[in-house]
Amino acid sequence: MNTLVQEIIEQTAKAEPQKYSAKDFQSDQDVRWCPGCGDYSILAQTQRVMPDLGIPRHKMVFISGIGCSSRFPYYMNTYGFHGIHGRATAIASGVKMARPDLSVWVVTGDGDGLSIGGNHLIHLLRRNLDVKILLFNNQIYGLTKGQYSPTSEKGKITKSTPYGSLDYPFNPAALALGSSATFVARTMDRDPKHMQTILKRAADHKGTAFVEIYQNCNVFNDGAFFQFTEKDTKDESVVFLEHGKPLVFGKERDKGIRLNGFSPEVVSLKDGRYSVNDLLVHNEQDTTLSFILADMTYKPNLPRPIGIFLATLRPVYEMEMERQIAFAKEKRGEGDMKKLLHSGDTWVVQ
Amino acid sequence: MNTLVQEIIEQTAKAEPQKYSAKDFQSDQDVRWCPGCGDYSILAQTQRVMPDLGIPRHKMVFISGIGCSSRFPYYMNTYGFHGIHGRATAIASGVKMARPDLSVWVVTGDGDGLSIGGNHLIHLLRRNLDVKILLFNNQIYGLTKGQYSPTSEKGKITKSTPYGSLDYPFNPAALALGSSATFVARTMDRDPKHMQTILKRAADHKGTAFVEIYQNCNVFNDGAFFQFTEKDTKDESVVFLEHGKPLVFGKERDKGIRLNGFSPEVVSLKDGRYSVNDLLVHNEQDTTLSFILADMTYKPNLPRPIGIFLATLRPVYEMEMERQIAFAKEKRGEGDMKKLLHSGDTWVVQ
Amino acid sequence: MAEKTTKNLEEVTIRFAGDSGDGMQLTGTQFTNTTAILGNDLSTLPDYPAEIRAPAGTLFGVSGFQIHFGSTEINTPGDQCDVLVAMNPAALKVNLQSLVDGGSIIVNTDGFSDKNLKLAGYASNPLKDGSLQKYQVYEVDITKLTALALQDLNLSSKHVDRSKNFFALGMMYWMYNRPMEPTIDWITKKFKDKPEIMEANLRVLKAGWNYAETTEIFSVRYQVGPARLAPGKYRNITGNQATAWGLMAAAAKAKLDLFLGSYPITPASDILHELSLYKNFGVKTFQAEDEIAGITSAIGASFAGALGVTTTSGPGVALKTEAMGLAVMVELPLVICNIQRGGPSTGLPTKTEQADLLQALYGRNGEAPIPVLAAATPADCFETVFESARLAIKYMTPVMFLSDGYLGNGSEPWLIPDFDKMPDISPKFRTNPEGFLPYLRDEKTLARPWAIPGTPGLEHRIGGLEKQHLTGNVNYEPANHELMVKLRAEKIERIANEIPLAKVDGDEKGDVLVVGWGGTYGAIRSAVMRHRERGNSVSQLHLRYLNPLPKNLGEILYNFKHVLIPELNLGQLLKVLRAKYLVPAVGLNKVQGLPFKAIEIEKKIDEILKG
Amino acid sequence: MAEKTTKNLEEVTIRFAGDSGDGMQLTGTQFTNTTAILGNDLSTLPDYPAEIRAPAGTLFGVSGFQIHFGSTEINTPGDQCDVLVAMNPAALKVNLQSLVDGGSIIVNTDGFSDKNLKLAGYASNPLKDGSLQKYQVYEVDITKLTALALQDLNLSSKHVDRSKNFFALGMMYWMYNRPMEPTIDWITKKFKDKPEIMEANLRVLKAGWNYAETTEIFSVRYQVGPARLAPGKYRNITGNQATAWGLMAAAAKAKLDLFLGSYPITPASDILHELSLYKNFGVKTFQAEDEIAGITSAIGASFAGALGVTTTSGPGVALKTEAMGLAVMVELPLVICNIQRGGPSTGLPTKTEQADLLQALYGRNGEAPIPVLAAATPADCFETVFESARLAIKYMTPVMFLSDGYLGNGSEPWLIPDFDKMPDISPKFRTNPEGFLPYLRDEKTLARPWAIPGTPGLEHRIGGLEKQHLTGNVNYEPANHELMVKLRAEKIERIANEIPLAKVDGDEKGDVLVVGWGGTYGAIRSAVMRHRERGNSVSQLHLRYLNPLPKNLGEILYNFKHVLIPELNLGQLLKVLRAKYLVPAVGLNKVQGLPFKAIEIEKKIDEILKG
Ligand SMILES: Cc1ncc(C[n+]2csc(CCOP(=O)(O)OP(=O)(O)O)c2C)c(N)n1
Ligand SMILES: Cc1ncc(C[n+]2csc(CCOP(=O)(O)OP(=O)(O)O)c2C)c(N)n1
Ligand code: SF4
Ligand code: SF4
Ligand SMILES: [Mg+2]
Ligand SMILES: [Mg+2]
Repeated sequence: MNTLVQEIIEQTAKAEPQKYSAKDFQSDQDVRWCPGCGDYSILAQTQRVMPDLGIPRHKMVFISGIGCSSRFPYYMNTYGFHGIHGRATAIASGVKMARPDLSVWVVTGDGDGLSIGGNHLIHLLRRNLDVKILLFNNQIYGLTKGQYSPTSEKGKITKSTPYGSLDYPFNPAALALGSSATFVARTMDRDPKHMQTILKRAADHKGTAFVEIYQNCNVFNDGAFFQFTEKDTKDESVVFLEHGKPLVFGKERDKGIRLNGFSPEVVSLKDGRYSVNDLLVHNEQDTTLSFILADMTYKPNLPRPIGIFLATLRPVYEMEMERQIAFAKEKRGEGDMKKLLHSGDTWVVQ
Repeated sequence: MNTLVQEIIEQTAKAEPQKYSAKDFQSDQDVRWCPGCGDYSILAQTQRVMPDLGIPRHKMVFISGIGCSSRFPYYMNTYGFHGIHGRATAIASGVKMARPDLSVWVVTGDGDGLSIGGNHLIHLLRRNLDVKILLFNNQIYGLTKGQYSPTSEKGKITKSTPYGSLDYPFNPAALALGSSATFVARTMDRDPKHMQTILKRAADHKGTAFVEIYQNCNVFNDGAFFQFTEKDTKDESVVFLEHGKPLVFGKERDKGIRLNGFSPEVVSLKDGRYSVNDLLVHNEQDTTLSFILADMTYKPNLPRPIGIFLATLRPVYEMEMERQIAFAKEKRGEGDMKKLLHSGDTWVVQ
Repeated sequence: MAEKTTKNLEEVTIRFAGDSGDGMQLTGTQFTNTTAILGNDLSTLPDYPAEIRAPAGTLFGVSGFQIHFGSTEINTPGDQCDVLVAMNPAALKVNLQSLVDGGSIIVNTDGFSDKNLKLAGYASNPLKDGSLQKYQVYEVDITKLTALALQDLNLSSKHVDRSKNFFALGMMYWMYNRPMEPTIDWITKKFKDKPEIMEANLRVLKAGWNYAETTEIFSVRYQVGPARLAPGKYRNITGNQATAWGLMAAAAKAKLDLFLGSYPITPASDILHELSLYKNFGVKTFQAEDEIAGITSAIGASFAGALGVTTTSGPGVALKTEAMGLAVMVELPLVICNIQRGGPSTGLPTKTEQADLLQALYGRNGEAPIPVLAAATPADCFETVFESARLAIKYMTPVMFLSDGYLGNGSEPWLIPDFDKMPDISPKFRTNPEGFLPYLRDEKTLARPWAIPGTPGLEHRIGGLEKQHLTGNVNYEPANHELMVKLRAEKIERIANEIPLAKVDGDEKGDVLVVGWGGTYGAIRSAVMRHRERGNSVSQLHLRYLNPLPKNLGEILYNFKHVLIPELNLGQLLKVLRAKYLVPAVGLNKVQGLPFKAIEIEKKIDEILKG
Repeated sequence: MAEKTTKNLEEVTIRFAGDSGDGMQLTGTQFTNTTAILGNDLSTLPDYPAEIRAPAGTLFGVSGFQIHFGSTEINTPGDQCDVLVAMNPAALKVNLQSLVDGGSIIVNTDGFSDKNLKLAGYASNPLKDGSLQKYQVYEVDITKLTALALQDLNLSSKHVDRSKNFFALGMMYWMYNRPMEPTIDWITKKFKDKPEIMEANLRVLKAGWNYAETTEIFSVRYQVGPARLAPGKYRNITGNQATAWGLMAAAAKAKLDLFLGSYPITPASDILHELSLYKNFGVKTFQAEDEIAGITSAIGASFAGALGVTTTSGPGVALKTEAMGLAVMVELPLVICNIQRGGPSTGLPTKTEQADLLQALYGRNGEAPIPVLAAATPADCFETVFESARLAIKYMTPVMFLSDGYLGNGSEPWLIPDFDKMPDISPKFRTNPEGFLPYLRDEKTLARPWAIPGTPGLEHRIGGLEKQHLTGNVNYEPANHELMVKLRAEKIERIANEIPLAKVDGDEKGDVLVVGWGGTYGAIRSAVMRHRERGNSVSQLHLRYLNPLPKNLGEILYNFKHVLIPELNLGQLLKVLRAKYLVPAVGLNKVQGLPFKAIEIEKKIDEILKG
């Protein structure tokens, strides 16, 4: 039995592809973030990348929870769903299972995605539906006016922690890897080019893509990531992960990451003791390595890894679901409600 | 101001320590698990270990959610709280913050702790309250009569998945490590001695201890772990993690785990190519290593690691909370409600 | 072979009882299906413990299954049973009080070991101490006879023991003149991969029959003729199966894919189990990580153009209330099935209750009205859940469908509906961008358009913040908020314009009107019928629609001297009707985890009539 | 220096309005505190957007703060304002309709750039096109004057701009004869680490005052004498602060540690913020991962012997309903604070509403009754939440305390209570193992004993499954379940035996009784007073206890021809009272995210009187 949805899909399949510009992805709603908020850059990069994906705008759905970041869908001229706090990943799962033909994006925050929404997130990651997750990490609750979040550094003074927070922060990349994610990456609001490449890679990945985006909340947590994003400190504080390349960093590219046993350490490439050949070479497909790299995150005297930690393939949930349905139809024939009603033990009363 | 609770604590502090036997920890309730259920063994080992902890029975609290496993507290002659589904870890957090003097144990299942309760679990782990978590993993929903769980192998045929489950299972150890847990271990219902040592170690750990226990549900998932628990296959399928010792296994102890780059591989100790000195040596305190070992879990042709993956120290949440309170009292003096009411801008009407 | 006489019976109630491990549910189900096929009217009541397999012989481990069948109209599982099959002392102890005086007891004597007697708390053996005098006791060593029948098969004693319930079944088949074929077929199918088990069960079944046929103990045999049911093709069905099928029928008639987002919970899990069997119908079942993901994934599926459904029980509903509010705000179709159980909190998971009505009506933050419908009998779940889905689609709203453990697990014969005659309930997805506004409402229903992702030119955004009338944009203006709150309420109220008027069963005016909802239907009907037979002016009104209520309900209530509302709660519909119509209705309330007995309602009516 | 005349006023309402970035909330708060110190009675209404800092100049970015103060009794923030301070066109556009005809407008002319006019949707400049004729308009180039005052400080223009609100404040201080000292002190404390900011703000504040004093534009100056409040020591307090302090007072009087398990949510977050300041009181605040962890951790804390509290708003309550059921079952003290906001779903986070009453009463699965109390005014939150805690401890039950955004953020002068005279509400922890049974109830209150971990010999286990009477063991027996359901209900009902009887404000009999609950108190009081002044037979009855209801409520209702129930919802208390007392009460319902204006209620009463 052909459903109404299938009819729509088939009709619109005929419509020949459109060429889009970033502008085509801007909705008619005025953007309500604070002037200077890092969210603006993320919105801009996303709108810039979308046209390159070759996906019709009407096939795209942006789904979010609650938070400043979660206002994102209102500003995208695609289908959008501003859900309830923490549930974007669950709503998105339903959309994707019902409609594998759609390109489904989740926009969430460190509170929305990791605090109240942590459970749906880790389950989506292990299931590996083909959903793209953009987690705006500003290490604070913005919309509720500045309480600490699950990624805030320990000891953080906020409205709810005047004596400093006590919680050890999540390392989102490690949490995602621990949840058996197939694609895990990290980028920054203030590195547009890098963000664009990462967004493209996420879009191309077949499966759940988890992208943590360092985002500056200039009202309640200004400068949280300046060490990694600002020119004067960035080169020394960040190591970019590039597949097949050794982990080199520093203004003069004179430092590298070497594995001492299995613990990463910084070595100088100047003093002649070590050369590039001694350095750890990144391999996106190695889960073990991805754990080692993610584990560098909060380690003092190690640069912050930015880039793609892991990009592997595993069967995609909704595809397997479709396969089971196809298999069942083949094995038992297209379901027939009338037949079913009359199946099994029945009897007739005259 | 001295609270009523403090009074009770002080009074009972005087009571001199009692010598207990396992029997002292058996409650008057008849145990209602199915005959042959692995839960019986876990209950027995726990009751055996308790007397060695030197903690008065009345200072112990067992807290659970809902599930067969979660009936556990009823059978322990301590304080107990059979909570609601998935929330045991959150209830326990409240108990421990309110009463650091208590020994708090959580008993949960793979559904209770990893499905509906996943979020509270990962947050408890990162906060590192001094709570002991026993997760009975039978890779099934027992109490609701046999649906697959977040640890069930993919493709599992159950009441809710007649065509086989589609979800990739959680690796509880990896998830715990990804949540920045400080103590992560795995043991088995059918290895009483090992379980007892692990339970003791967990009890001694200062901070959250996460213990995954392989448990046989002989009614709905019989034999799920027999490969690791039964004599004929155990030696070849399991590698026991011992701090400071190389990873050797096999009936003749003739196999070992070696790091190839950073990927574990099985090597033979017989063919002369490798000796024990080439093997990976376990170090409980190394987080990076713990990830590598946990990641072995579902890898084919690698033995299943059993034992303590990680045992490190990080400040304990409720202790820090007490410290802040002590600090505040010292800095501002013991709070005085009357003073507070009259503080700040006030005026008098005649 | 012994002389046997045959007696005719109009109706009879049998209860099978034993350990949770004894397979009493299976025995009962088999007896039920066979009885249904014979054309009897019937009603069943499974009654099992919350524990999976509580230790053998204990009181809390007893599992029971009661079936009431006859050649007359059967509305309840029976207030008391005429025959009790007790596999051990605990089963006897627990169920004796539900046996009529002079009733028959068939006991498995082997089960009456000292150990079991002690576990059941018997000081002395009731089979010996004469405490069962007022009953007819048939002592059969079922265990030994089963073992004998299987002697040469050298099965493990565990397997031998497992098949003894078929011996009891065989005896009852003989006693009540039922054919063994249906069960024989079932066994053959079920165990086709386990030939020795199949063989064993078949043998034991027949052994039981032959034992009853040949031995002296059973001198009479009973004949229960077919019921005078409306002509047509019938099947036996449980409430949960009817619910699953009703949802599938709705999806088919709506030309939508059915998506179920659910988390297992007693007694609702069987709907998930049933639906997951029908992948070839395109049914998508998603066992979510929790109830919140269950409902929110279903909302997502509805947004994407599927018929989103979530199934659960009280504690699960509690967790879904925030998301229900979201569904109210985004105005998408959604069916929430609550198979009620004993509460509060975890309560009594395997027992039945009706205490979630007020939660269904009011259990959300803010003004968030939704339609609420309740099924009256197991088979009625099919039509009621279908109707729930129809309203959800037509009015773009979440709808709460209420069933309960008694309906969900209970069964009755069902006149199979003519699927072709069922209405087309397919929505019109919006496709024309011309003048499209996400919250431009249908003039008649006030429903907003359903515009699904994938439709060119209809890109739009919805969410849980208050929406601007017509555009659906975020809007905090005072007047707009009040307008939207009223529009959402009005939309639900307007459903009353199309649903059938309430119908009184009996006289339109009179002394007592008994108003009910949900699973109390059968018991109320029996009680009211008895009073009418006794010439009393008593009528019945059973509500399927609890929100909105039928337009004519008020007038009807005013036509009766007394309004009685029996509920398995402390008086929830009572509150609703008193508030709305200011009628001095009174309640009959039972909160024991058990359905009403007809006699309980009958007595209460007597009291009222006496005044 | 210009001639200035001074006029006396009984009361006046001022509204400060500008961009969310303009610091209007701060300006309003400063003016409020100073006014309080002067001994005026007052009531305030902050009104800000859901966005943190919506783009400058936009309509949705407007943030307002209204204060109504006087020498007479002040019950509401004022139906309309007499003076509007508008920092830009958007602020004018949004707030003009709340200004009385002939009222004064003080505008920052610099804000009226073409860009801003366009953003506000003004076709022409209202300052020029004569559309403001019916008002008194004072044009002041606040921005320029501020810049001038700071010239030599070479601050960033951002900082200069940030301090212009103090100029407006200075002017208003002069105009209404308020001392600058309190604000000067505040600035000095607040910015002690930022001397240049401190200096700037101080200068600008004084500049504003001097400007008003010296220039010609303001010819009159107003005098508002102190109010005739009951003698005693006063402070100004908001509802959320009063709630936090009330909980602390309760813990102190109960000799328990206060544990708050909470998750941030508007408008409840400030209670979490406030309580986290008092670590030296031993207060433990836990920002949980979600609302469920918030309440369950609080339940755990109560089990362990603390006073467990959780604070939230509607959507959070929805998530807590399952755990509330658990608290009902395990019978532990727990205070759930719901600071209501506009719903359903995420709704209108920063607006006020009363639509969670039915959720509070019925929003749980199964029969799970809990006491529900509601505060009437900001200061009343202190006493009401204290009482909630007292009942929770005495009756071993979760209690729902209802406040709302209007009460939580609003403020009023508060006669500081005599802490020593407040009752000792400390529980008696069970310590004697002799005859201890976890569910052996107190004969009078039916409360079970509170036996905390750490007490030798009282080891016991509780949980969410139905409990056996007395022992508290898991029990599924029908009779026991019904008994426990009734005992739990009876326990809550018995609270009615000790709470004060309902008191009518006005005649005990008459034409109209206006019944209210929660934050509508002030508006109802004003409306009823006006009618009584007009000689009409109108009385007021305001309920703090919504469950159980005061015992005498029924009789009182029957003594009036008409019962009117104004609510900021679609009629929730209305349902409850109609159902319980079968009185034909009618509702006045407003759902706009705003509090009632007295005039709205006054008019409705007129209608009723006219009949
Ligand atoms: C159920 C529920 N709980 C709490 C809230 C209040 N709330 C809204 S957003 C938010 C946190 C936002 O933090 P984050 O996800 O980091 O987003 P950001 O504003 O920082 O971008 C909270 C607690 C809510 N809206 N709903
Ligand atoms: C809120 C809620 N949802 C669902 C259930 C039903 N339920 C009870 S236990 C359980 C799963 C138990 O699985 P697990 O935690 O693995 O425990 P096990 O029985 O296997 O030991 C479920 C789904 C419930 N009691 N409460
Ligand atoms: S509060 Fe922070 S995160 Fe939110 S919009 Fe403003 S700057 Fe951005
Ligand atoms: S169902 Fe499985 S887990 Fe539960 S008690 Fe029985 S054997 Fe144990
Ligand atoms: Mg954030
Ligand atoms: Mg399990």
